[in-house]
Amino acid sequence: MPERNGAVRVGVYVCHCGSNIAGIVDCKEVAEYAAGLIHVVVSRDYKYMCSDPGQDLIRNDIQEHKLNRIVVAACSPHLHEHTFRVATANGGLNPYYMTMVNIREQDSWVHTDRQAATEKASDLVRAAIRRVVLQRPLEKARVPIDPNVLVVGGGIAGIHAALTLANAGKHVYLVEREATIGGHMAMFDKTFPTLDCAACILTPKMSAVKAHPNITLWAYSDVEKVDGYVGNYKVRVRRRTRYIREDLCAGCQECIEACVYKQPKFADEFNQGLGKRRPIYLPFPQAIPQTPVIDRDTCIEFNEPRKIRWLTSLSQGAFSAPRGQCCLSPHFARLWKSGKCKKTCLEACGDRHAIDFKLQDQLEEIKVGTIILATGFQPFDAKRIPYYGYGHYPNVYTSLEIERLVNASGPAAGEVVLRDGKTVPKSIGIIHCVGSRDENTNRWCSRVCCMYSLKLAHLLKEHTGADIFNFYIDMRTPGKSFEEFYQRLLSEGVHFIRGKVAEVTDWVFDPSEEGKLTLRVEDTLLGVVRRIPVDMVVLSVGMEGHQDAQDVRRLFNITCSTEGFFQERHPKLAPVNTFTDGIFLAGCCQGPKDIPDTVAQAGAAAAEALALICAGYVEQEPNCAYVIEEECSGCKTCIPLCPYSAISFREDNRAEVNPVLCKGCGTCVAACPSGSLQQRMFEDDELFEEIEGVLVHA
Amino acid sequence: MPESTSTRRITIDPITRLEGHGKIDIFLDDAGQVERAYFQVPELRGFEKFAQGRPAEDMPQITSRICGVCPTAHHVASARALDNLYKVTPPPAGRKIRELVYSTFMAEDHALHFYFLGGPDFVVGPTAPPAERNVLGVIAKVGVEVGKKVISMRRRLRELTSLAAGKAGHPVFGLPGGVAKRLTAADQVRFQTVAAEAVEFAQFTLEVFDNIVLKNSDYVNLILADFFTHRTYYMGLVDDHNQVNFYDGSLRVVSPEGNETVKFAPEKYLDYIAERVEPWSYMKFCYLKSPGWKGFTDGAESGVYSVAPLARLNVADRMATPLAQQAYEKYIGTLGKPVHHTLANHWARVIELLYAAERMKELADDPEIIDPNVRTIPTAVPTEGVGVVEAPRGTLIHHYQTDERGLITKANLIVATQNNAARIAMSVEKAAKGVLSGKQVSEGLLNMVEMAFRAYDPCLGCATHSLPGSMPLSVRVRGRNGETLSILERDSDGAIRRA
Amino acid sequence: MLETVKEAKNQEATAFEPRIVAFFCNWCTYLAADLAGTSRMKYPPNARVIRVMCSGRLDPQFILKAFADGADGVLIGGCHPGDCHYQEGNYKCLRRFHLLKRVVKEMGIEDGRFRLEWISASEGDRLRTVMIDMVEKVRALGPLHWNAPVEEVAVS
Amino acid sequence: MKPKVAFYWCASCGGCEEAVVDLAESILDVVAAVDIVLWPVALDFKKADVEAMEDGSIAAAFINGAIRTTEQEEWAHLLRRKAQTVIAVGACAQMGGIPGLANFSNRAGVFQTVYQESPSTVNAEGVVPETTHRDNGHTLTLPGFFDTVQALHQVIDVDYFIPGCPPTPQLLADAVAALLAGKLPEKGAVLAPDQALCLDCPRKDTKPERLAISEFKRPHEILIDQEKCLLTQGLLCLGPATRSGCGSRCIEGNMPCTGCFGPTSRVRDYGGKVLSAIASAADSNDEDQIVSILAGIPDPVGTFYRYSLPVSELQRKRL
Repeated sequence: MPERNGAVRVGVYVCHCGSNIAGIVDCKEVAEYAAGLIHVVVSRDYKYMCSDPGQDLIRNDIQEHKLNRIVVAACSPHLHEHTFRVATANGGLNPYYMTMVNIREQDSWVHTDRQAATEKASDLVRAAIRRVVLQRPLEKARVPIDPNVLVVGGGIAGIHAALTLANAGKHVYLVEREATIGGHMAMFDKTFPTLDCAACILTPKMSAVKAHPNITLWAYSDVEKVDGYVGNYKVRVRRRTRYIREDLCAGCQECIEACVYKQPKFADEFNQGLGKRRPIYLPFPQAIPQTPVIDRDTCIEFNEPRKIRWLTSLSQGAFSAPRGQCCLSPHFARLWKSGKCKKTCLEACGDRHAIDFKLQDQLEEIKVGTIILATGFQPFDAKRIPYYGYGHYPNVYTSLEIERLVNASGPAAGEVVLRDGKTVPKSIGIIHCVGSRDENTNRWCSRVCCMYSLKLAHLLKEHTGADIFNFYIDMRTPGKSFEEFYQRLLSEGVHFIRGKVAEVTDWVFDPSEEGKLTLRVEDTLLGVVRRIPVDMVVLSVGMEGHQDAQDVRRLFNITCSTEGFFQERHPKLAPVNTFTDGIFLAGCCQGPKDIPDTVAQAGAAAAEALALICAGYVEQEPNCAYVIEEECSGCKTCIPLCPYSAISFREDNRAEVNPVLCKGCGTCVAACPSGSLQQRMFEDDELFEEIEGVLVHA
Repeated sequence: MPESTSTRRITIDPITRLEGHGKIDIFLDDAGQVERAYFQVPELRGFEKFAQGRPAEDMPQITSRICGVCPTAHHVASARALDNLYKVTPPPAGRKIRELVYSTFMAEDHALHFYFLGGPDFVVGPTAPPAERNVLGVIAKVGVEVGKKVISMRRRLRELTSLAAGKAGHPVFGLPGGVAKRLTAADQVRFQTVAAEAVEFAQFTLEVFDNIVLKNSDYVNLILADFFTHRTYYMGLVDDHNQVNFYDGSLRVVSPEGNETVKFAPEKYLDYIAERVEPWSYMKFCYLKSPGWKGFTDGAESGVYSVAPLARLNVADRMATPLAQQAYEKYIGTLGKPVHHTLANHWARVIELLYAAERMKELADDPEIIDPNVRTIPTAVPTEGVGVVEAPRGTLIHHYQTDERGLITKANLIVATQNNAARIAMSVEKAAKGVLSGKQVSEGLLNMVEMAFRAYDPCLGCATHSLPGSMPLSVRVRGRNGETLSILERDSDGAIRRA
Repeated sequence: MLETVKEAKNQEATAFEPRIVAFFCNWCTYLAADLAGTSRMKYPPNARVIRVMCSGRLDPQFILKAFADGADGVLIGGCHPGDCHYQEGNYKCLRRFHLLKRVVKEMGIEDGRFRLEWISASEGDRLRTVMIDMVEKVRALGPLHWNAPVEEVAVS
Repeated sequence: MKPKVAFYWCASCGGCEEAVVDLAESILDVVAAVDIVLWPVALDFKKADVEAMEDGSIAAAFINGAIRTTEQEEWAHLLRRKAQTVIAVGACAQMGGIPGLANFSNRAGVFQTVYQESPSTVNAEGVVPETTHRDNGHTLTLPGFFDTVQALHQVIDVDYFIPGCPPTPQLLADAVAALLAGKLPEKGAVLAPDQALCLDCPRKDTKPERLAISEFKRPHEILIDQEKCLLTQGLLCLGPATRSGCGSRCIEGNMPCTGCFGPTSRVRDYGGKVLSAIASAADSNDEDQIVSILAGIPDPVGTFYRYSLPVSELQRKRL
């Protein structure tokens, strides 16, 4: 038998665990059997090995009998491996010179035949002895944690996580794709069930982010590259240029007024295309940062007017003004002959010189120890359900459009009128579960639609006094004072019809339907098919993962469910962790949830990050794979097998395992065709010995 | 390598030991006359068995392991069987590269035999001390320069094979429908250069044979000696014009009188050829179904037939290349036709060497040889296929049956030396009777017996799909009751010793 | 040598108890086995469990070695597809298993002797069922005893 | 006095001898440096002489071929006694080689196929070769034919191995040189590099870092790209698992490596290891798909154990 570290002296300890083991396994016999095996110097059986005297037994024998290997036959290693490693260490041995044999959970407790159970125990002990002889001394690796944190996404989740960490004194980089932070919450009018104004509770936090000394805010930016591992991530961020320097801009917005476009012409994204903006604009009045953006696609400085016309026709939300109207007045016709803009914005900015058309994107390289992903969701695209007529009938709206419509600072300044710009709807139908709980689109429940539909019903009634019909499949109000809110709506005289709307149509079957949109639905409570004519239809769209979720997943090397939501490490016990250490999830990127849950999760993610940062390092079980360098042929078989991208291919044509990234599954080791990859604690030769050990009768 | 595992084998009934890889037992009667001489082959590996279940396309590489002396013959025969199996025809370049490599191999192998194995008998002399009767002796006789020339010629021929076929020892280029690798213009130049030298070399070899053998009446008489003569049938591949062809064509059989008795497509071999098992040898003995097996005897009534150079020149009407044709005419002119003298194999072999070299040159000069289209992808569902080539030692037949996935269900291999097996056994016995009967056995006589089969260049590796190469010889002379009277063997120093 | 032959023969003569080597992954099946224990479930004692971190660590050499050293059956236990503690290790195991299964079968080892079972940490009962079933099936197949000496006759 | 050297062949094809002859010009140097006391293919010999020699009087015996018959076994034992160093030459001696594929069957199976079922064989009486046969009063003998093929080290203690089918002349020359210089490595070593073939593969740069195979191809099914890594073309190239030192000759021939050089020193069961690597590359996590992808490998045992069945963990098929 091969030996390392000179003569091998093994001590074997068979635990009775009171009668738990001794009741079925003849521990004495096992110990005596072991005593007769090669390399065994001491072999004892004892009542409770995990007790202090039991552990002392090991420690003393190590010193007295110069033992250099320990085998403990007792309970499951999941229970006491740590205990006996410590005991071994206390004896002055490397703790990894100890091997445990499970003769309780997997022997005495599951068998009844004393002789067979004893024989099994002996076999396992024999195998352990043969194995332990080959075991190597190992050290746990410690990985330091960089205290800086990256938060991706500036919605309420990202904002809350960033502030929590910043307040704890950690430096946070907050990266947002859009020109402003605030996310979807900033678009909402009120929040259920309390109906307090979304802006009123959100904008203070937004300003706090801007003001916070520990937060570096990069809006209008994208994460481009992520390298490294827990505690030591290297991240590259591209800061797209606004053509206005944030550091010089005072946020006076005079440049916007001064734009050569006297009237806003272009669909305004923040308002879901219901309003218009100029090429130079601020997404909304309380946007953070307060620096306007010059939109390359629509600014004359960068474009041929023809292109602009084309763009305006395209880029105006679902319902643009009649085609052609967007084309420019004779006054501008002169401008595009010159093909140049007068750059009135520059003049307006004056000697601040914040505006500069030559500005380029900026690349930032940062180092962080942990990352929180709060990239949010995308609303379901209502066009995917043609029979609801969104995009076809002007008076079919999405819930998000309504949020803007009823908002006082929205495009209609809170005046709810139809797209014709004057008619106030007298009847409104709200369809729940659009793109949720639907075999043809998304099967899951988006959790918030019922509640926000109720909220919109309330707001619309408040603004218009119209008859409101809610069409629902099931009414789901499982939250603090949610059900109460539902009851309140019932008392407000809003109609509720239980049934999935079959279609929205303008076909007239009855004079009462003239000039209206009719919803055809089976009222499952009455058991009749009904036709409800209304002026306005609201589609309560569900939540989806971002369409680029897979790219983001790859970027950060985490996993992603088929729905496009990021996978938490454990649905119950690790809901904000990912399979990649040091990367956490917050908010709707992990799954649909409302604002309170989002904020709670953001706090949890921040806490997880802080836990790592405060510890200062992570310790790793030394069971990682390693390449025997001079023997590797560079065949690359192992590289794609590693789920953690821990294996890299070096210039010198060899594979290399990053011990920090490696989680020790050993999949690559099993595959290495030249046996040049090995796994600590589970070396080939150790396992071969164990196999021989359990089979070969001594 | 795992360390030596303890053997799981128990041998019971330890059996009488044998000696060497070919064995001749000669039994004398009371009068000391040779009553019977047996030629045995004590080897077997069973390729037909473990071919079963293997993918057909692997057969060229698997069967080449039957013989490391003529791997290319098995490899190409197998590839041709695969063409037939998949009903696919290689594109011109594919076919030509195969024949080019094959000709290169034939030239190399014939040269090897003439100078290393068979040649010594003539070049050095049948009665010369055995220590000299080897390639070194040949070199001594023809001069070191020539010796170097021989060695380097062989080396360069094998390098060419490696170039086109991957390896000279166990090539990898053969696939159904063509070859795996195309030739570049540069490769072609290399082939052309060496081919030209090979032709010169072959002519030179012919001169050597001329000067040393034909100009020596002793040798000529030896060739013509009755105990080296058998009047059997002959078989070999010929092209449409009945010219010798190693790679392709029909199998032609001529009678002891030299008349064509049958000419058939290789696929039909089972209608004409059969094998017989003798309990005292692992090698099977081939014979013609008509007239059938009549024992170890020659003549028109016996199905015993012969293959290899002598036979090929007997079944063909002419050679396909000019220089070889000249040499052939001289050969026929001298010995008549058909030639029944076993030792004439050596002469025939040198003529074939010349043909191989010339053919090699023709193909190397063919512009089409570097066409990139070297393989046709098969589309047919495989069922059964037969492939035949003329190996240096004679007709080689590979026959496979497969399932629809192309996995071998049955393989049958008839190998050059097996075709000759019966005649070799006869030659040995006849030679033994001819030279030993009633005489005091001497080393010279002993070598005569040995020459009787060495002339066939028998490849027992092929014959039993086990062991190849020349035959180390030990002759055991036994009395009436089988008791051993004497065993004669040669020391490395050449002295005869009686055991 | 002949003794060992006799011994092997005697072994088979006496009542046959299958020797099964079980390779369990640390996070699912090994925990299931622990759970079966803590729940005091009962199953036959024929299996000898070898713990690896992930079924993906299983080198086909281990399985072949186990058979060669005399195992009558080999059982692999891993996490259910999608639940692997290491994301995809069990899929790698699955890929190797299917090819190895063919090899082992072609070498004359019956299907029932080599099994791959997905058993999660919570499925103590399933572990028990599998153990019972495997032992019964292998018992029915009889001894494999690959390492028992074979009498080989060289005469024809 | 020159060291005595013996060359012997067991169940082999003679390709290893050819490899010696392939030393070409430099063969004369070898002949000059040593005293060849035994070489069946090239020189006359007789067993009595070898038996007469003092034990250990031969410096080194180079033995190729597997052990298939009793006679080969006896020769192996004899040479082990007489030689200080025994070197197993070639895949057959090292691993059983292609003749080792006979371990799919046994003696009866081989005889049945060769002497009974062969379509060209006429043998109504069912004659088979016999180790001892009396033919009208003459007793003739043949060596016994074992059921199982074994590699040399399974029969006798072997000091070194030279891999390859056949080995390269270079490896042989190096071995002889090392022998003469007394520079042989530690016992049991394989006298060739200990890394896999990919290291010297002329196509290694064309292999992607993340190879995933969605369909296996058989060589005759596709036109093989002469530049690209063969595995990436879906062909079963065993290079990643196979010891280097062959000069990538098959790759140069535009055909995949079949593993004749055997495994590296870290691998016990060549087939098991190569199987693991190949299967891992199957590009699917769906069980049915995995099965159908792997079905593209028609003969796993015959392919992965092409040269090493007798030294595999299982060694032979159970009949």
